[in-house]
Amino acid sequence: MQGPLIESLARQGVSRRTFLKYCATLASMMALPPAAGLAMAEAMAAARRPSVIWLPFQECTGCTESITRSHSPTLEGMIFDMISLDYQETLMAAAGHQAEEALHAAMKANHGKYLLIVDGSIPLGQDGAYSCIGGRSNLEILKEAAQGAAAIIAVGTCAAYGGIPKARPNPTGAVSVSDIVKDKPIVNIPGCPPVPVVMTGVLAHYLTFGSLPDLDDKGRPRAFFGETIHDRCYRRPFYDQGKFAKTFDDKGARRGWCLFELGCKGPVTHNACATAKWNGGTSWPVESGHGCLGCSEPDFWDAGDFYKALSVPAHPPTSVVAASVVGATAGAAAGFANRAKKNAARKARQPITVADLEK
Amino acid sequence: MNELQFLTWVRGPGLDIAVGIFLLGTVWRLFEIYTLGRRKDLAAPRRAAGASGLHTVFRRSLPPHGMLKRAPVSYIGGYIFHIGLAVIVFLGAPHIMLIANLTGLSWPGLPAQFIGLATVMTMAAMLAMLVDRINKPAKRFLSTFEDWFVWAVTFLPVLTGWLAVQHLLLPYTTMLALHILSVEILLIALPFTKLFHVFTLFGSRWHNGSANARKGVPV
Amino acid sequence: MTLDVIPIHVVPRHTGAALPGEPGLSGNAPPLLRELAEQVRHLLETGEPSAIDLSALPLTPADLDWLREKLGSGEIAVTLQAGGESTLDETACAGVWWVTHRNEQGAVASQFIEVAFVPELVKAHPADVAIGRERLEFMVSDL
Amino acid sequence: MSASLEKVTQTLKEVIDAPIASYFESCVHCGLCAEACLFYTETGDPKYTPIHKLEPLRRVYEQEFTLLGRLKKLVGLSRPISDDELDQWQELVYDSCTLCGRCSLVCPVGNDIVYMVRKFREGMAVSGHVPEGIRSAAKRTVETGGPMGLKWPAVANVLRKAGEATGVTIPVDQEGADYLVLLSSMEIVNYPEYIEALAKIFNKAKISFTVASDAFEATNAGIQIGSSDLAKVIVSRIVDAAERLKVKYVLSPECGHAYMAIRWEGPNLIGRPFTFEVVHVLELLDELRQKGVLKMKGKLKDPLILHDPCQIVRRGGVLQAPDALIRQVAENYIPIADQQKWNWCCGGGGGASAIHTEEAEALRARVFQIKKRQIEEAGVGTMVTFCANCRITMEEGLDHYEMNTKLLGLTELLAEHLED
Repeated sequence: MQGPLIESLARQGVSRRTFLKYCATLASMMALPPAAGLAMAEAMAAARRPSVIWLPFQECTGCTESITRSHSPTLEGMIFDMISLDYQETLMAAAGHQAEEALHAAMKANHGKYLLIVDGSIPLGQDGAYSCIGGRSNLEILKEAAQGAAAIIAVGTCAAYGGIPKARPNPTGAVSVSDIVKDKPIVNIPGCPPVPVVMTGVLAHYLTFGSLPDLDDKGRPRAFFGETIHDRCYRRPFYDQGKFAKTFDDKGARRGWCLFELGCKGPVTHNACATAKWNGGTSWPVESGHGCLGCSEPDFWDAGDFYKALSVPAHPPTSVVAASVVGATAGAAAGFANRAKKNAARKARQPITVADLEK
Repeated sequence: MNELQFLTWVRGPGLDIAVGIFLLGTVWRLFEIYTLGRRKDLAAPRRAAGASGLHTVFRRSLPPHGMLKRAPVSYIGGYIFHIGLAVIVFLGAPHIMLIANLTGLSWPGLPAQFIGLATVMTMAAMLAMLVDRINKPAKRFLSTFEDWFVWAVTFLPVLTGWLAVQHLLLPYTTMLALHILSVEILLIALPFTKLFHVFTLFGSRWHNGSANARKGVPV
Repeated sequence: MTLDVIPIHVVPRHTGAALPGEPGLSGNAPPLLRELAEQVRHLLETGEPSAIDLSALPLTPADLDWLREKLGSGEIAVTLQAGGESTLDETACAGVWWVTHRNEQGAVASQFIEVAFVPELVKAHPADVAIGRERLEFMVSDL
Repeated sequence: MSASLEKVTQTLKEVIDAPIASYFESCVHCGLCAEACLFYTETGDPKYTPIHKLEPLRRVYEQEFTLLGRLKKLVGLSRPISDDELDQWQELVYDSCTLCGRCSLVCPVGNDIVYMVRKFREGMAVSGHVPEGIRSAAKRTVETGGPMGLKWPAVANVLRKAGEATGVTIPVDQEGADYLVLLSSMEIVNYPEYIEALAKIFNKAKISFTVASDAFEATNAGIQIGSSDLAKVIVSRIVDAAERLKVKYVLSPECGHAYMAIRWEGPNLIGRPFTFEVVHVLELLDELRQKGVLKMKGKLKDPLILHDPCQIVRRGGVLQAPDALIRQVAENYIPIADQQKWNWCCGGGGGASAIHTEEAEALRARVFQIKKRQIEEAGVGTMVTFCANCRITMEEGLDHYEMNTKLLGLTELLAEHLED
């Protein structure tokens, strides 16, 4: 499957116009100027496929599912044709020693040029024994693979920020890719799972412009993570009007009012769900009536109850009774001491006479 | 610590600490103040004090005779910022949620735009009060570090809340966390600064009102 | 089991009355007409096409309806079947095209106003034309 | 700590109570009390802000009764009070505070500031941080019976003359009389007309009254100086006389602080309720007016305004009587804007008029401007009042500004127009 992308797409029955249209939409989603769609299409159509190595660590394969197994064949899946996916455990036919050989061959052949995609966190506990492939720890594999990579794409919240494995009490000592690799450009595409179009957007950008897209302070492409779910939410007008669903089956819920009070984490979650949507544009969590869980943010699992509004305490204040009792006791003690002091002053006092008026 | 962890901390342990200190301090100080007691007035009253203490509690909320003209900034600014704070705290949807969560009591709120307007007016009034404190000789003369500190501690929750909602200066998550943190600082400072007048003003007005009512003077 | 078995009651979004509180005009649409006028002038002077990405702008559905109505409809309406339906409609202002891309599920994927003599997507690419020629020559040689 | 400071702290510890604690905790430093104080409004000097006059008291409260204050004192954030400081505060607590109580009326958090000044003076008095003028007045009152050193033979002489002038004999030490009449030295010396007026009115109303030879003096310099112990000595004379003579009422003269001392402080000073009632002369007159006993003839034509003495009206609660009475005898009575409980002090109350230092007198003249403005704004040539101390202070003020405004006492004015 060598040769320009457009040819392989054509073989699969994808016309040039379909591709152009897709690129226009992709450019729009990445907040690139409309003309970039055409440029992107031309660049990608003619691009040579870069070698890509995909390493799965402590993960659930949900990210792979999200990106490769949409319910009907889509361009997200097909775009993988523009890369040479040399190692992907879930997808590759090879197994065992064969697979390991393929990995090493690809790393050697494309040293310094391949893209490394990682999903899953890396456990550090017990010398990394919690997750090993072919007898080698994830940490060891990552370090080796990272050395020859041109850039690393951390797909999913686990790879980007540690994700669910890192949730308290973090039994495996899970960390993110960026906790380990410090000397390579890393793009984080968080989400549990991440929005597929973000992945293709980043690849398209890399192929078109030869560089990684603009990233925010958490290593996420600004084009997709620049705004919060709340900012782009179609239910936002209800928030502004103060109309909230109070339960999942009340009048407000049926009318599609804001889910803030039901614990929606949209206001603090940066992701593209509200615009890119899921399942080929069918819907997304808030549209289907459930608040955002905030899955694309670091440590979202430990950020308080999923069903508690952001403005309420993460848990009921535990100090109320104790503080009141201690306060009352301390206050009463101070009160007694003060009364005693006043009484002592009264007893000790000598009535004053005119003579006392002199200094 | 990233901003979501920061937010989680201020919503959890931070709030616990602040509410704890606030309650402890408030209960303790109320005891400390009101257990000092007072001597019974033995003079025959002109008329029974009755509910005069309560009358004074309400009457003192209005500018006394001729005073509005003498200190317009203090009164108008004071009204706007006290009422503004009450509107924001008790009628802003996220705040009602908080109260409902803590007490189980809930009521309808006002639209976000209205709360936004109230916030801007409150901040303007507070700035005017600050300028007045700097300009007016008596006020400036009385001012100590505590006065400037308390002004800032009161202003910051309003400012950070507004910045968070308007998405200004810092990302929403950070601003929201700062907003909650600033409220926690306010809670901690309240029992130990002049902010404690939110409680003692009732006692003070009551004492003044009932003592003078015995003489027959409505104050 | 097919989807029909599941008792889902689908309420089309735009047939009923507008949802209470649905945002009306935001005031962001009128400036776009000015921008379009500038782009059309540029097209006439240099021949370079340009476009406005409607999904990237803070426009409410009411804004889009207003724009659409203002621009009116022209003589050409192109329908493209490529990975879902796309429509490229000329507006009453020649050279201004209203372009809507839908995906396979029929949802709007992106929406543009293009300023061009002919939208890029409508033109056949030389490489595709070359393939067409090959096919034709093959047909001719077969005659 | 010096012995005198020890005494100050001791005394203040005793007087600080829950209201004072609540007041200090409530203060938000808004400065509005300054706007109600004539010493601030007329001088613009912020040191005269009422709450500032209590700063040493506040620190004693904070350092003695709050945990935080004790901590602050320990680490040096809150200075202990010093003799120098009290010296400095003497001017603020005596010269520039007349205990008029206007500040207590405007404080938005409801602080009764004048209540605190009165308590603070207790501490100032025990350590001798008091102005010479008030000190000697207090001494004379305790030692000789009155602030001016007046003795009974002289008083008896004045009473006899008044009796001759009116044809009404003034009973002395008569047991079983309804009213025990108190006088102030100032009235005896400067305004004997008051005594004549009173005799005429009692006679007309057919009310029995008496004067006590050992308790004729109503004024109480112990209250002004701020010493409850001395004030108790002085007030006890009246209580003893009233109980010995078995009177139903004790009649306080016009004098403001005398009324305050006997009516409101008296029972608290001796530690038990009185067995008699204390009545201010205007209350009695208004009651007689309402009963129809007090009939007037002819009215004064001159346009005039009323000066409401602080201790009788705002601090004493005699709110309605003065207005009703003045309307009986004045045709052109002009109510002023700041009247009744909102009146402005003459500038000499609370003992201030007894301080005769150059600075104190200059200050009194300065703050008299507020009365001057009131007179000028009303455009009148006559002002009526019902407190001998206000009258003397204002006469000094009028002299200072060379105004020819006439000052009249309300009771005398009424007596002049009494129907025979």
